[in-house]
Amino acid sequence: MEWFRSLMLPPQGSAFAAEVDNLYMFLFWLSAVLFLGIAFAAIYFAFRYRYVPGRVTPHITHNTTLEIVWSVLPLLLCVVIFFWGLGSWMKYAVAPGESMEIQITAKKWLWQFEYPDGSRTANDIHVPVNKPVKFIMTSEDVLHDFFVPDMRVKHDIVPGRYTEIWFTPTVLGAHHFTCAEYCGKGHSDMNGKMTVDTEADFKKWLETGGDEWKSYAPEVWGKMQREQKGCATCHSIDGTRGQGPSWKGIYGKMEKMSDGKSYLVDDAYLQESMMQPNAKVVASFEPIMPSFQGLLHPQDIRGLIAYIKTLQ
Amino acid sequence: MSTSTVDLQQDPHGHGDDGHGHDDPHHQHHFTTMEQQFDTSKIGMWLFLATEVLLFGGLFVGFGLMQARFPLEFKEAHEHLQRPLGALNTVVLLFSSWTMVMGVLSARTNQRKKLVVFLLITILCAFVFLGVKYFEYSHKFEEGLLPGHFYKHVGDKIQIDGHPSPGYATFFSFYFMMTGLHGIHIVVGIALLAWIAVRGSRGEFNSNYYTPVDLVGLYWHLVDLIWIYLFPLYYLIT
Amino acid sequence: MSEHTHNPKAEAAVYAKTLITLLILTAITVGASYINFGAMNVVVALTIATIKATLVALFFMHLLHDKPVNGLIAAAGFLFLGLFLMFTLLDFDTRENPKPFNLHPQVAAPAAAPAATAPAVTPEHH
Amino acid sequence: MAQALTHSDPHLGDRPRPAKNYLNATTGIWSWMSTVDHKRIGVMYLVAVTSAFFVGGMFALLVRLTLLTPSHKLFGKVLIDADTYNRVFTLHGAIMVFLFIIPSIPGSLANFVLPLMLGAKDVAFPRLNLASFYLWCTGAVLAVVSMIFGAVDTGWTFYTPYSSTTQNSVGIMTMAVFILGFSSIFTGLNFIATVHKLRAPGMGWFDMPLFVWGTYATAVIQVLATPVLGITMVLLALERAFNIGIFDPKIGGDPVLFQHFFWFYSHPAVYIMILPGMAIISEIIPTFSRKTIFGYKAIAYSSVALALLGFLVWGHHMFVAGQSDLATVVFSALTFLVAIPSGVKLFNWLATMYKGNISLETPMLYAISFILLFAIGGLTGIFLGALSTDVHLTDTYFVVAHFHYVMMGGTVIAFIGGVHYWWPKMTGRMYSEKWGRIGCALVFVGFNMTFLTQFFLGSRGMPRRYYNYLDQYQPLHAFSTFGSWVLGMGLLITAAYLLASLRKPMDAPDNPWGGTTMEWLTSSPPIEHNFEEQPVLEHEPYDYRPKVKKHA
Repeated sequence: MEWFRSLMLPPQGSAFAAEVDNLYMFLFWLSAVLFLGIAFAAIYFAFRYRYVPGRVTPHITHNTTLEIVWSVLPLLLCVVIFFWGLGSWMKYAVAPGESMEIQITAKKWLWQFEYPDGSRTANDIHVPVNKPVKFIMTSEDVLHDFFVPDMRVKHDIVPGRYTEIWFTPTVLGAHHFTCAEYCGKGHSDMNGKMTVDTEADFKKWLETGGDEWKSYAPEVWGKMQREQKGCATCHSIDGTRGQGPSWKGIYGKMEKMSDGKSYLVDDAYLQESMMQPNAKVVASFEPIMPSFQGLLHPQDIRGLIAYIKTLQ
Repeated sequence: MSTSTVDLQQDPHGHGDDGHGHDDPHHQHHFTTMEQQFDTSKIGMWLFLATEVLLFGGLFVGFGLMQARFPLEFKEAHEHLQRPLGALNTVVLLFSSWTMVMGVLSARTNQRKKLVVFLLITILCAFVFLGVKYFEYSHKFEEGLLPGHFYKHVGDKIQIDGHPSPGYATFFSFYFMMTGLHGIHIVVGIALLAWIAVRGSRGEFNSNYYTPVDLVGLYWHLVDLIWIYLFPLYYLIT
Repeated sequence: MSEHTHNPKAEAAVYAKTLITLLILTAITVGASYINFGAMNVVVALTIATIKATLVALFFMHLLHDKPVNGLIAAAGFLFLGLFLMFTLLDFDTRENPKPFNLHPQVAAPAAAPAATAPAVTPEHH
Repeated sequence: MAQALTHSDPHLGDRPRPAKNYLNATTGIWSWMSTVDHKRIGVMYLVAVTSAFFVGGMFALLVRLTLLTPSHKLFGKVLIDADTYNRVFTLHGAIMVFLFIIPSIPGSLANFVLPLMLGAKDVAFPRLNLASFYLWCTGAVLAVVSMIFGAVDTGWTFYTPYSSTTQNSVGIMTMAVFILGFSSIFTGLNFIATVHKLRAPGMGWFDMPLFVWGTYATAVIQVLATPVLGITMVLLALERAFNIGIFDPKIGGDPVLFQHFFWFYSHPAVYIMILPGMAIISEIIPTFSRKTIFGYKAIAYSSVALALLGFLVWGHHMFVAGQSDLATVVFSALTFLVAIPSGVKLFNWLATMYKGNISLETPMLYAISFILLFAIGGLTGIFLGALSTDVHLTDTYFVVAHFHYVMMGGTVIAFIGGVHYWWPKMTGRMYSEKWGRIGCALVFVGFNMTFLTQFFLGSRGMPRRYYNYLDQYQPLHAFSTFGSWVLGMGLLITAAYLLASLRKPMDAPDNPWGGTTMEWLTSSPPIEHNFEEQPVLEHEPYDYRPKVKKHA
């Protein structure tokens, strides 16, 4: 029946996923049987007792036994389903003490992750396989919701407080995660990739940011970083004014800043703008860009600068 | 189908023809008797009062939860309200409730003059209440104890980064919303009382027809009843 | 119009007694507010308020002798308000507030320690 | 003086059609605008809510068309951008919920039929009835004004802090919803007073038609829940205007508290939507089965039980929203209780059909469609009530599909069925039975094409309110969009033949279906004051036994 389950449900990426799927499939078959029974009765009665002029129908007002049976049986069934749902949900609600903790800060429309060692990523997480991982989440603006379909978990992210979610990934490779609480224009673009690594790969990735970048030209890698790290949300590449200045033609230009002076946009300026974005803000823009310190590894900064150079 | 019909030509008011109210100009065509019409109006009014309870209730629930969120701020903010003024307004409203119910009694016992006098005293009480409220409000305005982002008061104990905790502004948001909504009800009440006072002085009400007096009375008592809860919640619990 | 059967004088006397009782209760509740019962302050004040409200409903609003349906409607209003409060409190009183390892000061959870860690106020607020 | 009726001849009770009926007793636009006749107000509501349904439906078709391809392109041009899309689905939801479904059956059909069923001349407060119609109109106008001022992009749920900080006409829309709420309150208040005090002589509570029971239960919710919606909208508007600090955490508020406020109304509100639908089905099934209803009391009590239980389960919208774990568990347990009365109704309807004498005219086809679609809607509700499956399914298309099965497959199907059932009474005309069946078939097929697919989209992880989606979902989205065209076609055909029937001369008999409730006693269309003679009820409703004449 695996193929049948996969028609309806995404691949299973965690132990919890199997729990959810078992209940889901039970409810599916139960519903199928009940629905077919109801549909059969309705259609069969409509056909079997179809209209004959003058026929007198029996005067059946009620049947207490039958009515008790069809009230109590569903109730018992509901009790079973409730406890089944509760039992598996407890495993979602209570995180084990030894979980690795990752902090999520969600904002329109970007996911920021912070690891215990202080490294940060955006829209891209790596987690070790078969280790419970717990996310402590908060939002900087409106409600968001961290939803990982393969793990069968989601939870709202509420500004002003922290909420928690956890799972144990069991399947290596890429899993999709996405925002499930409506948060405005970029809601449906607020998604990213979760990579489940072996323990060793994960450690290495944490230290170096991985070595995927080596197989790309710097400007291509920079282009990818623009998408992944959320630069694209505010900085256009075609000259359109966004939340921040467009990157088109910005490299090598003298820009007037909000402090009234003009500065040359060169490698040093760009690097400073990523690490301390509000030190020099281009005039007429708001100082709202978050720092990408820890979020960008050296290869990412090099790549982004190389990419911006190409946008003339 | 087992339904029979009554010939209306012979029995123009159907069942329950107990003989009163048929010639009353206030009798509406879809009611059989004046009594049925009166009972129906009362059910309608009580349903409306239940919606009022839930409308105000939402604010009470919000106030309670915010109090639990900012207990210290709320405790401190309570001190800005003057207990004697709250107590005075409570007495005024309770007294007006009594004059109201005496007004209803007068209408029901065909005492036209007493009805008008009691209604006028009730209206007077309402104005006294509003006068006291005006005094209280202007005091709050002077001190900057205002709702939401209008809050300008200085010298609050709990400060965060040099600004007063948002709990203070929230307290006064609720204070102004709840007493304000209550005040709006008082103003509407004054209009209704004036309306039935005018009709009463024209002699429109008698023991057979005094529904508007009774319904406005119920409304007025509800306004009083809500104040009975607002008073301790804002002025006494500190 | 069940009130027809009452004697108007007796009825007026009942209203007068009700008013006096309400005024006495007001005096009691104001007096009690100067005594500190600690956590019971709220209970005392709201109990007296409820007694007063009941008196108003029963006598001034005639519920005592009125058709039962009107009392039922009034009770339903308060009952459903009670349900609203009860379930909302159920949530608020049993919430857990997890904290991250690297607490960012600007988003401290306010419910845990309301005074000290209330969320920061935005600059435009002032 | 009394005359007994039997059901054996459905046309019995026909008399020469009175020259004057409620439609032509007075003429001119003003005579309609100032009417206090519940029948005319019902007709005006019918026109108004179906117009709202049309507008909301257009937005729905636009949503589906946008999602046809992941690129949202039609003939090489991007149809609408993400911002517009958000406004369109918000308007679809807000219009359908507040302007259409909530007032639909109570405002139009119940307004028309309820006093007739009770043998009354009008509702208890006719002027209030007209006032609540004008409140609806005011709300509708404000909703249109909000569209002119940039429309709302918050979703119909107005979740804070998005709704308290977003830059557009949320203020006007909350005012519209506030006013529409009071329109709904006054309708409910009117019905409760009518049911209590204006029943025909001899009609006890358990002699009332089940439609009246359902409408009564609905009215209780309208009166007790809607005020909280009103105050929620006021608080939201004040939060936006003055930062009062209740819902926005930046100024000390709690966004989850908003959800409590909102769902305390909006969950009972789904029973405001579905109970009248169930009530219509409880009328249609015995009439077309020509058999007494099975379990009258069980159906009546289950309506009331649903109305009351509906108040205890709102937290099941918030299982992953950040409410406490204990609240989540309690709300889940209570949610399962709702399944019982819903199931009881379904089984009672089937038992009524058993050994009936069933003819499949259009209203009955809609009733059977209702049973099938509501069964799916109800059963998928169990997936969402169970805690662990809900974690995966909530906020996905599974929820979208579930509530469309209940709200559209349930309420709207019942509403259309009810319009057909009472069309002869309201207009005095019979519609084309052939086109009626074609329309019903298209609606049924189109509906299932549109929404059955969405269960699969949702369980496979497609979140709701998404403009962009992964390519893997495209086939299902496309199929759903094709379904929406079939559905739209079915609804258009239905509107067309119903309107076409108005051009015919009045040909409807007083009791075309052989119904046993009092509205069939009067002429079609009824006279201005409903009955020439005050009807008196002597036996329980839905009695299809051959009659022994009791009165000489």
